Amino acid sequence: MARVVVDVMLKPEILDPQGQAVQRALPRLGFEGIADVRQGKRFELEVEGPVDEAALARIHEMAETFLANTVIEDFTVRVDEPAGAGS
Amino acid sequence: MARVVVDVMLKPEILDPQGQAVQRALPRLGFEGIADVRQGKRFELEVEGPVDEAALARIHEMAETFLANTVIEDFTVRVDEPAGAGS
Amino acid sequence: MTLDTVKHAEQTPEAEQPWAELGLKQDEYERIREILGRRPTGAELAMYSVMWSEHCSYKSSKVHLKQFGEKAPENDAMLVGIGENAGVVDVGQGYAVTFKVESHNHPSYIEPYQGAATGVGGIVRDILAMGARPVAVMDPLRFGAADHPDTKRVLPGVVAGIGGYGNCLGLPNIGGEAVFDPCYQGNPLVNALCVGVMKHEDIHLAKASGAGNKVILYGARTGGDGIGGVSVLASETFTDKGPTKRPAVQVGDPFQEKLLIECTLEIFKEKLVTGIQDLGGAGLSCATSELASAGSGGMRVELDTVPLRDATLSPEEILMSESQERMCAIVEPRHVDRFMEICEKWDVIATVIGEVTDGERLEIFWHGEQIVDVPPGTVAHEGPTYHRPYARPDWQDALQADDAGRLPRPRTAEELRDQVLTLVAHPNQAAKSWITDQYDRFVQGNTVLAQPEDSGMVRIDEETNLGVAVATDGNGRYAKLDPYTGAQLALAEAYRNVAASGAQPLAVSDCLNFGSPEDPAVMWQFAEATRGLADACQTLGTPVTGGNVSLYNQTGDTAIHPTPVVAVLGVIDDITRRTPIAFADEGHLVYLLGDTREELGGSAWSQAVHEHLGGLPPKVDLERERLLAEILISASRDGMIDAAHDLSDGGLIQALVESCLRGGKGARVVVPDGLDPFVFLFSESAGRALVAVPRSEELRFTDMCGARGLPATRIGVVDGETVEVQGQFALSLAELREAHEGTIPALLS
Amino acid sequence: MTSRIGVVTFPGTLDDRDTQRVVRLAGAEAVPLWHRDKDLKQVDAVVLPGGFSYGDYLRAGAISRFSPVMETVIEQARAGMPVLGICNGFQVLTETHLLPGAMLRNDGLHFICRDQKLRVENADTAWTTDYTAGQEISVPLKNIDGRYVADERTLDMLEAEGRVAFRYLDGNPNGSLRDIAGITNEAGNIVGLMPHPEHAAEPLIGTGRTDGLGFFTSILKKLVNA
Ligand SMILES: Nc1ncnc2c1ncn2[C@@H]1O[C@H](COP(=O)(O)OP(=O)(O)O)[C@@H](O)[C@H]1O
Ligand SMILES: [Mg+2]
Repeated sequence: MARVVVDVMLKPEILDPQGQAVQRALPRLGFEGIADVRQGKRFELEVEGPVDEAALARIHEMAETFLANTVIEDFTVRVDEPAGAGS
Repeated sequence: MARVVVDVMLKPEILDPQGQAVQRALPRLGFEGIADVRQGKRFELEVEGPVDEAALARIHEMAETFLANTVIEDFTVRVDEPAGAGS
Repeated sequence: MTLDTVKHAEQTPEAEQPWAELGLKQDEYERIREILGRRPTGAELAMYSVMWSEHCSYKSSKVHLKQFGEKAPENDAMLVGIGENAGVVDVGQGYAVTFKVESHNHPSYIEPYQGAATGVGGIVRDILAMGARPVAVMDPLRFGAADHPDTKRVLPGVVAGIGGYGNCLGLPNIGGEAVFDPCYQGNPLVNALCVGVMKHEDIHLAKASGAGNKVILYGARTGGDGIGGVSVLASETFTDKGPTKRPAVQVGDPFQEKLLIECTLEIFKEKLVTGIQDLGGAGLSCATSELASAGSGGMRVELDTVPLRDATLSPEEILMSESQERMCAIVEPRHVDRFMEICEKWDVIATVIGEVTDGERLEIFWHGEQIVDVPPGTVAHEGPTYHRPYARPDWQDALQADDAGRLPRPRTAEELRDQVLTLVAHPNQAAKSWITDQYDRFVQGNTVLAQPEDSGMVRIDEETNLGVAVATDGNGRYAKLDPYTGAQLALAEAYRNVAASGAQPLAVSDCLNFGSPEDPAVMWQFAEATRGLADACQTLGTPVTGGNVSLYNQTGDTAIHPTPVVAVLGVIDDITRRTPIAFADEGHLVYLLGDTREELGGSAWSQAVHEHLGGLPPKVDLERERLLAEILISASRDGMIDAAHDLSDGGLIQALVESCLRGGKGARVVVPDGLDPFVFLFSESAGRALVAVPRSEELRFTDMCGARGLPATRIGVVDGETVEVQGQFALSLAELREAHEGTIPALLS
Repeated sequence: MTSRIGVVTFPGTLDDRDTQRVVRLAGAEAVPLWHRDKDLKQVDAVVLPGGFSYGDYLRAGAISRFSPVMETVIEQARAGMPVLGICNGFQVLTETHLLPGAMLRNDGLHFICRDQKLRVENADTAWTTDYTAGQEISVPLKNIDGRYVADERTLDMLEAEGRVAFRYLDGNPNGSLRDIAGITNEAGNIVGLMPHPEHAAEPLIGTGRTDGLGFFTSILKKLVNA
């Protein structure tokens, strides 16, 4: 089964209180040099069948109408590389 | 400024009701063929200065001690490709 | 890129300006030019256009709202009246209470979660700005049909938004309303109320006085929120460069607001401010012009000093931004350091952005150049006033003639029983715990009563047990049938609710939700409703202390039902004497107070069983309401009753079922002689309540009612596991509970 | 000498003043502690109250856990000082790993506010001696991140050592594993739970019950007898 990842982030002009709270905490924890933090959502979808153009188009539509609230959020859709760059 | 992305997902054995709620809603919205959905967090960090080994090591530590709670979550750290695969 | 400075405006009198795109009318634009003796700069145009908008200037409603002041009853309790951020009422023992209800209807339709959340945020800052600690919130809501797909988008989002924001602030949600009707499809109503408490000496006003005093902006950084409109201006003025996308939606940060509350209260405690104003609609334009015009008039602001979230904002946009969680304070220079220390303690960003001057102009500078030079009063208060035409719609007669009394009635006991179940299970009468369980009602540890009680009640003094109670009500169906009476019924019901829980009603706030004022029929509804409310407030002796108007709630030509939402605040000397709605004790006697007539127009029965709206709403008798309230309050104070529940939509049977389910006890009632069982159960005659009287108190209670002339009819007894109407039917509590509590979860999950 | 019980305020803490009130009702002195202060002002015990510290951003309790006051609390708690974490305080305690496991979003995904029945499973902790093991009590539950999770091994250990201090009764409200509402550390001085005993301490207020007062009278007795 293939994995498709949908990343949903607040639009740049929209306030991201979570990201801000995280960023403000970093110096206190001894992590300097992070100019900005934005926090969003990551959806991992396990897709049955082939992930072809048509499947991606459907997932795109799903992201647009459901996974993201396009009033305030942007999203990207991509097929996951088989093995991630490990933690 | 370079962007580093930290993805945080619940460990596979931990129940993810948010992902499940999304998955259950999909057929009702007319989207079939998604076998599983997991929902996690995506952090976009704007890093000042070069993103070298040392910087990545620090971000890795930040993820391990702060951005993720490793009792329940796994994470990955990666440098963002300059231009995303567009929505 | 040329900055449109005052000098530039003087030199280019003929420059084209996008006043129409900003919503101004030709004559309004001319008026601005007349006031200034030149064309406005872009920044000035931005300020006037937003402050003279319907939302901020009340240009269509002002002439009608005046009555609230003109007809205001003498009331010694009123400390601050209409015109400030919120009214303030004396509740004794040196305490003052402030409360207000506001709308956030349109934003909540576009983005339910954030729209509702920022609605709560806005009203809380209004209360805070008066000097009070916010102690509770309430949320009167209206949605489209319960089974409409869009309701499944709007309702959960709105509820999560109100909860997400209010819970995080630590404000108990002690009540509200959730009503469904197809007329609100596309125009949900999200009204939010906040109550705050302070000592008399802590009352603060929005006033900038004392030349040399500093203007401090504190709270969140300013971003491009809610300035969709002005981007026109930015693009006109700076054709080549400049930001493109500006969010119309504001995102709230309740954590920031919680810090703002604690920080501000600490600042108040040390008496560091001479004037204060929250930033809400119209942002800095509103705060600076209102503060300046309420004070001596002069203020100078360096706009570059405003901390920004988005460095690309133009000065016009900064002036109009509706970024949330900000406040503006006027501080004497000697207090500035301490003010900043407190802000630092709470991680709140604070910046001196200007000072009060001894002039009479509001002057705003950008990179050293003057971009605004106006008499602040002309921005804040001298907006246009319209006498919009109004006319009783031609369909009103036909609607009133379509009497609900002619609808088919249940013919058998079996049908009567079925219709009782239909009624209590209808979304409008069903239990709302699916909603209210998402709100924290316990936080602050002072909640005496909360939903589903008749009113929300909080203790305000631990030593003396002094408390306040608030109820909000509004019935758009009644108001549609007769807006004058409908508004009075809303007041009467809220008043009755407060009294039923044992508190003395003191003052009123209201949120008037209507369609387009440009429609003479809607304007007539508005005129009638305000007149009705003002008259009734005068009779009941409860002044309107403030409120809000929301117009243009309509889709195409179809307006919502006129929906005046009325909040009544009451005081109770000793919260241990509060009266709950629960029938909890076997053997206690059930009395019906007041008169039951055949009144079914606009009733819940006519909606639940026949989907009908027509006829006349119930009659209002304000003297009777006042008497009923007196009896309810005395009876609670003297321990003569141990439960009371007001009768409103759904009539007697609805109230009986609610009291029984709440107490977990059944009741046996008999239909009084001369009353038709159907009318007895379903009529919605006003001025009534059910009470539970311990047998030992019966004589004392009936004597009191008799002596004061209030009809009190013994209709039954608290008993058993069923609600039984003798000779008609019996319904088990389990069956009633399933019907009453199952509806909303089934619709929404 | 009256016992001194510290109540910590983080930015976004909500139930600090309520907790102080109940500490006083129980007969102890309530000492406010500020998150930026390492100094615990010689208190005999500490309560981490409920609320949304740092807005619950990132994870509930995740940011507060790194505050200066927590450095001292962690150190003292390890040395045996009684610490009670209520709701957000419990979340902070799991984030610090003073208590095992973690708190996640309720399985129903909503905020839940209701009167919740619990069984006191362990009446020997510093905060529960005024209850009896097996006693059923009702106290308000109000949170959105109340689902307790830990791996099987940890859960088995907690059960075996009697460290499940409270369990939900009459239905699991949030999907907490093994119906766990609260736990304790090995020594019994550190207790964390999601429901709010401080909101069940006065007749007529809140639910009108006083089932939660026992937490505060328990600790008081312990301190007085110490
Ligand atoms: N329906 C109303 N009834 C009484 N007073 C009202 C009503 N609508 C608005 N007001 C009063 O007019 C003043 C301005 O209202 P508003 O612009 O909503 O205040 P704010 O800017 O503080 O939100 C306030 O004092 C408010 O209480
Ligand atoms: Mg205001």
